[in-house]
Amino acid sequence: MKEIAIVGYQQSDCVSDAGALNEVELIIPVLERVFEQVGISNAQDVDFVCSGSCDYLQGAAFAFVLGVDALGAVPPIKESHVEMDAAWAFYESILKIRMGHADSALIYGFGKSSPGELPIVLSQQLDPYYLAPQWVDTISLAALQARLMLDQGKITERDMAEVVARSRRNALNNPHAQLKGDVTADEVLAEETYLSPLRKADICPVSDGASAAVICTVEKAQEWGLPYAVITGIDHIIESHNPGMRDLTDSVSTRKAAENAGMGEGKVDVAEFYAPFSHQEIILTRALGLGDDTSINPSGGVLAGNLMMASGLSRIGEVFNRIVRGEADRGLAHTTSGPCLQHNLVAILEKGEAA
Amino acid sequence: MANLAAVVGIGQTSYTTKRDDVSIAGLVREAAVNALDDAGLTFKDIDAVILGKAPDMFEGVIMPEIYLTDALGCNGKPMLRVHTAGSVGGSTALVAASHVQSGTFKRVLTVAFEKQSESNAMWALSNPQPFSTHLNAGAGGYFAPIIREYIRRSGAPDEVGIKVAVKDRLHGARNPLAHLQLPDITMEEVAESFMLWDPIRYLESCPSSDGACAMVIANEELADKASKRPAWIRGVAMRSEPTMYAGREEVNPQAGRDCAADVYAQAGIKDPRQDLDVAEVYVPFSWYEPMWLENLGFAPKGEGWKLTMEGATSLIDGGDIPWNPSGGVLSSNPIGASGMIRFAEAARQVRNDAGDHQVPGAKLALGHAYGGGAQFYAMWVVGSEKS
Amino acid sequence: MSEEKSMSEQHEIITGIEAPIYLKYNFTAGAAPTRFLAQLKKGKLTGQCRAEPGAPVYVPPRGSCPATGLPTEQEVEVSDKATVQSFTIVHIPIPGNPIEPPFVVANLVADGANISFIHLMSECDNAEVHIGQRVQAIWKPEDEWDYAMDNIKYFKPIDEPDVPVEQIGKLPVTGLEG
Amino acid sequence: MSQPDILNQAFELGFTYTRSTGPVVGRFLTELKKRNIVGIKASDGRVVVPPMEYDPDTAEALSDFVAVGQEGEVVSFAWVKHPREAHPMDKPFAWALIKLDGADVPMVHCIAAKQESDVSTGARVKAVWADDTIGFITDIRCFELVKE
Repeated sequence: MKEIAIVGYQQSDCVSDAGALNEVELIIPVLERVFEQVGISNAQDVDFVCSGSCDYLQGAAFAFVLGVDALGAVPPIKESHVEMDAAWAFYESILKIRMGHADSALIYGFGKSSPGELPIVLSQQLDPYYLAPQWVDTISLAALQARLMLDQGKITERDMAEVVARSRRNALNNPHAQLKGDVTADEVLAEETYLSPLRKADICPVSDGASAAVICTVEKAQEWGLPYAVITGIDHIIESHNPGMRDLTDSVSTRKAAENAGMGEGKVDVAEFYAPFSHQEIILTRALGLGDDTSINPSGGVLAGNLMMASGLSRIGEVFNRIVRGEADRGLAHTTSGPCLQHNLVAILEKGEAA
Repeated sequence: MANLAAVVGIGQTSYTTKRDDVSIAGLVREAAVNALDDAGLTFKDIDAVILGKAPDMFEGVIMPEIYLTDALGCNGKPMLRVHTAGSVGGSTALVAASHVQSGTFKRVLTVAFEKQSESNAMWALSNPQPFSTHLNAGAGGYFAPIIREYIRRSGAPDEVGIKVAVKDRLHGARNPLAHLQLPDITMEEVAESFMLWDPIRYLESCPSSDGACAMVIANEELADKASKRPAWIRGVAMRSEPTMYAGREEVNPQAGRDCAADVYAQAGIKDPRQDLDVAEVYVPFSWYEPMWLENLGFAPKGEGWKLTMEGATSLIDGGDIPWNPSGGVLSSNPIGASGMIRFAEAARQVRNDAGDHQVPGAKLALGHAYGGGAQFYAMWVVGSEKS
Repeated sequence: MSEEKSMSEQHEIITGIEAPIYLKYNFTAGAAPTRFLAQLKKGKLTGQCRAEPGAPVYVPPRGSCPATGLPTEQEVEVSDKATVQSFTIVHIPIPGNPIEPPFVVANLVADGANISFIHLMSECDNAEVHIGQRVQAIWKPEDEWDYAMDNIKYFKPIDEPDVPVEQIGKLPVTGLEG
Repeated sequence: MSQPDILNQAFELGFTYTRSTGPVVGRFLTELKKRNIVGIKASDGRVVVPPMEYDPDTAEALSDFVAVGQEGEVVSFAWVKHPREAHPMDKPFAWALIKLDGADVPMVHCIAAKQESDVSTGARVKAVWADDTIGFITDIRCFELVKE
């Protein structure tokens, strides 16, 4: 099978409100930078384009159609879209390269979540007969999950606060982060609970923005003369929708996807998890058995800024950045979708051989 | 090159205004189980599920793959959700095929659906947003001016649209799954039907349907062992262009022409009318048959309507290149599934499994879908042989 | 179980539900549309294009030149005279819109613009509307102008020669004669 | 280029969807209307409430309904200090995973309680019915704590 590499990654700042910018205006600056990074003009210079977005974030059907206006798609291009995080657009693009119908691909994701009430909007992705009509929001479901872990003695509130404090500190080095600061676990614990047992700090912020990546075959990366990270494995698995049928304190699907992606074949220097709630980072770290020799969410993770529909791609991008900067040889990127970590994707990236 | 892959199972629901006997899960499940039964398989034999549908607003369920996991036997497996507007059913089939053609999976299930009766497509498609004019009266309002321009350019007579409307409904009357069953429809009846968006009449438009379509796609090794004849995937292509740009050719969009050229090259097709035996093409308004006949290279520019009038596209008239023997989108339109139905019906033809609407001896077939403002295209060519 | 009871139980079986889903959003017009709408509030129809000579002019602008994917940073005033590129006569009501059918919705290209927008035509014989026809905006009274394309009530035919089809979408801001 | 003004306008995206339920969901809602709660037996024998149409593990269609109690035990809860407009209560309340008597799998519903400290994992709760039951999940208006 062809070796596939990432050669470019860019994202916008995570902002709580992108103001006047519409979808295409959010995307254009990010694409301009990723094209410049890779040394191409526009989407004409790659073989395939795939994007991820969700109509309901901004409340307009076919929100993704506007995205095409940012690509330079004249003459027409090979293009597709998933109504999922762009990490799944990344996955689809890999299949396209593996099947030999592309040597390179542009992937982008975008979301403007600020116009709506995101946790309530997302309640409508639940079972439409039993759960959605109750308007159970995503934060409340995560709080149920956190309480299960606390009650079973699997975590303490301090463990959660420490995740938050580390995220804020790590985010100090992330120019795109929305929430950052030199915060201690004690300071987090001093806050009152918001949706008990969660504190506001345990919950990712709502962010507007976009991210984009370029992937290609290793031969192409070498031809372009670009630093790259090889995608040595990728897999994703969904679990039952019924939260009562799952062990919410573990993430079986993340573990299995990581195994299938070949995580165990080497040391993991860095892991970027899509954990919108502090306790979920602990679930994921434990599900994969990662220890002190792995740097977890050095970007601050999504607790520092959550570009819905682009954050999963951002996790991959953050691992890529660290590998090409020489800070890591091998890393793991994780993406989630659905309530309480229902659907999980894991990609393994490794430093490429010098051309 | 891509690995060989083939359709080894096809399942559909019947199409109707309102499937009030099933939940959304029940509807999707019915098509999936029918496809598995057709392939002689169970959910255990499936490695991944690829789901497609048009906007989430039609059912008001955001990212429905999350809730449909259990109905599709997908707990513990990969699930992918595709959305490319009206072309989504076709695009979903292509993404599903890529799972196998990439060598990553051996056998996948793909499903596309729409339960339009849960809402109102007109509402969902033209929900007014602030600061914009609210004049886009659904898809018909968008496409009618483009059709008018086609009529002006080609000089085609008024009867062309009427003839397609009759032909596809007579085809649909041979397909027990089709939503509209109008075996006695006449040219007069269509001509006298209510004008909706001039020049589009009521009977020249597609219905609004509930329904789902599913396929099992397998790799060469498993397809060789399949219980029924496989439909080998001989070419796959997709193209997109922006909805509106200065100088865009809206009547005969370049994205459609390029997509067709790509899929024909893969399948070794030089003259589509000669080389293909049948085509299932996304025709939601009757005038899109002559327009797509030209766009897809079955007729020279400005002459697509002549094929229609000659009966070349009619199965019943014994035409040389039947279009939409299943009755097409004009007979059944569960939007998110409509593209996949085209792809699946093309596969049924080359499996020689299309019942009363079988084109005798069909060996090579085109499946086509388009979406948005006719800027998204998905196509495949399937054959009874591997090459 | 008596027959009567089973009948009444049958009657009570739930087969459907109503699920109201109403979500509130604070919609924000894009930056490019905002500039366009701000000019409309002043009674001016503008387009936007890339800052390069001969770049196509988009009305309404949405933020990019879709063909190239580049931002449309330059603003240009276009005429409120336009040409019918195509049209439809709508015979069914538009959800949420008070206009009574039948009415003409036309794809119109303003002089100086290179792409059509859709708007209403009125003060015309529906049967006489045709491709290439010349029309001009009828504006609402100035005190009703808002950030909206609806400041133009509709377009009505004017007494100018038809535009040859090849030239539709290519006229300068001064029109056919200019 | 100067930063343009921001043009905002509130709008509501909404529709009243008419959902058909199919036999399994329909049976559950029919029983709710009669103020009964039923679950369904999964392939491994566990009783699931509300009844799932398809088994998550075997993908089998399920049909073996089981009546369950109207009281149960709190498996987990989340205390909502600041209810949202869409939420079922306008005073602070709890979302909970509740395992009803006779069920093996907990369901998500809400608990009415005065304060967070009144609710605890393991607490007993019972269903409170809406004044008019219509065959909808909110026929169970909420659960309330059972006084020991």
